[in-house]
Amino acid sequence: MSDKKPKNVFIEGAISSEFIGNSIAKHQVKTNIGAHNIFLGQVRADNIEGKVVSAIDYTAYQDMANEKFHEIREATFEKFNLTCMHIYHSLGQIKAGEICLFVFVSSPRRKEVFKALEYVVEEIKAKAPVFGKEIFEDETHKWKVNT
Amino acid sequence: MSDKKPKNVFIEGAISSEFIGNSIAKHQVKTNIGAHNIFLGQVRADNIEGKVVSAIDYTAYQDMANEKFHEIREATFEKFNLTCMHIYHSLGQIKAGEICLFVFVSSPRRKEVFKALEYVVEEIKAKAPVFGKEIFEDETHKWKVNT
Amino acid sequence: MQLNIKYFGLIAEITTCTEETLELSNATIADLKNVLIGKYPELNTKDFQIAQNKEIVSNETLISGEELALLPPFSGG
Amino acid sequence: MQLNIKYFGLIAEITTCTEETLELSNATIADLKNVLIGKYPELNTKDFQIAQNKEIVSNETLISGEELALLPPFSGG
Repeated sequence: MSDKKPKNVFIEGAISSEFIGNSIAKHQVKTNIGAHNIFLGQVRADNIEGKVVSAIDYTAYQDMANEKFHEIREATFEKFNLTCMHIYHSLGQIKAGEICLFVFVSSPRRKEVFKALEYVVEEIKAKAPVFGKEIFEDETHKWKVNT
Repeated sequence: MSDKKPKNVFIEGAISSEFIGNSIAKHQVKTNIGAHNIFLGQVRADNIEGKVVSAIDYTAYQDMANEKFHEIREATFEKFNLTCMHIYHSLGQIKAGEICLFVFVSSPRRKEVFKALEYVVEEIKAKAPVFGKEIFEDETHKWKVNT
Repeated sequence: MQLNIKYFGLIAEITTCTEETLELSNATIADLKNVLIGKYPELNTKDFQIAQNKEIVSNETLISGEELALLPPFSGG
Repeated sequence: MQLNIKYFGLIAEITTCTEETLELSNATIADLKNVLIGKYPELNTKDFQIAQNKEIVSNETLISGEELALLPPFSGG
């Protein structure tokens, strides 16, 4: 169940819990699924040298990122026995406590979803040209680097 | 953040997508969390020797199961750096496509949640005295065994 | 000594009850199994574990008289 | 040959623009880097990769004239 054209993975603003709930609900007609695994990235109010992060402002090289997300999708369907997969990433200013990344994989069997989800998330972190600017409460900022 | 008394993990009936969405929403005040990982078990309409599963009827040795869930929680907090963890399991008749298990772990960092979630789910499958009776469309049944 | 024994899942189908009391003294789990298989011969063909006080115990364990349960293979989640 | 170059994140802060065109012929990625560091000396102190046609390329790659982009370290998710 992989599609051949890159979709747009980006959402303007935070990913709401209702959006996630609705996405789960849509899978209840797929009665060959036995296991779902969901990763959510949430913006942390990190304390960096005495200043607290109040939000992250996300920008991306969108065309390249959507291609990379598509390649990651295709590679994941090759490697693991998945029924479906969804990826959403926020753009713009996401406040501490809000969700900026939503990755959702489903399979008949649980062993597959654990391996697949970790693979997808690590690939996104490594290969998607997305840039997070940590905004502090005093409105200064620092560019984030994935570790 | 582990509590010392066993909680009741069981919910009568299926776990709704709204319940899951609300549970996610409640974590947005915890701004030290950077990563959530959620496992959902969904009832499969398996075809077993020509008959299709329409539901699973779950029963449990509830007192022992709640103690085991509690021991699993404690061991997981010992092993991994988690901010919080929630486990819910359905009792009663859960139709194909509905959700019967919801495990939710959160941590400042993503590496922890992947390891912790798989550990918790495997421990539940192996140690919780919960019994699933697969009900076929013709109302015959077969007792499920975890693999 | 009076034992309170709980049955679950497939096992409760065989015993046709979910709980009963039995009289048995100075016994091990193996002794209890023999008594139960005598009463319900079909148990002999089934996989099950026994929990005493909510912990799985082995054949050699002495029965202390508290809560006992016959548990078929687990299938949670 | 006219090159269309995009800048992102920290790099766009240094160049103070998100896109510009440059004239450069028969050049490699290394040549482009030299030109850009000449124009924006602060780039010399920063980590970045270059993508051509949405693929990361190395210093030896010949510039084909299509879409180029300077990408600071990724920090998605």
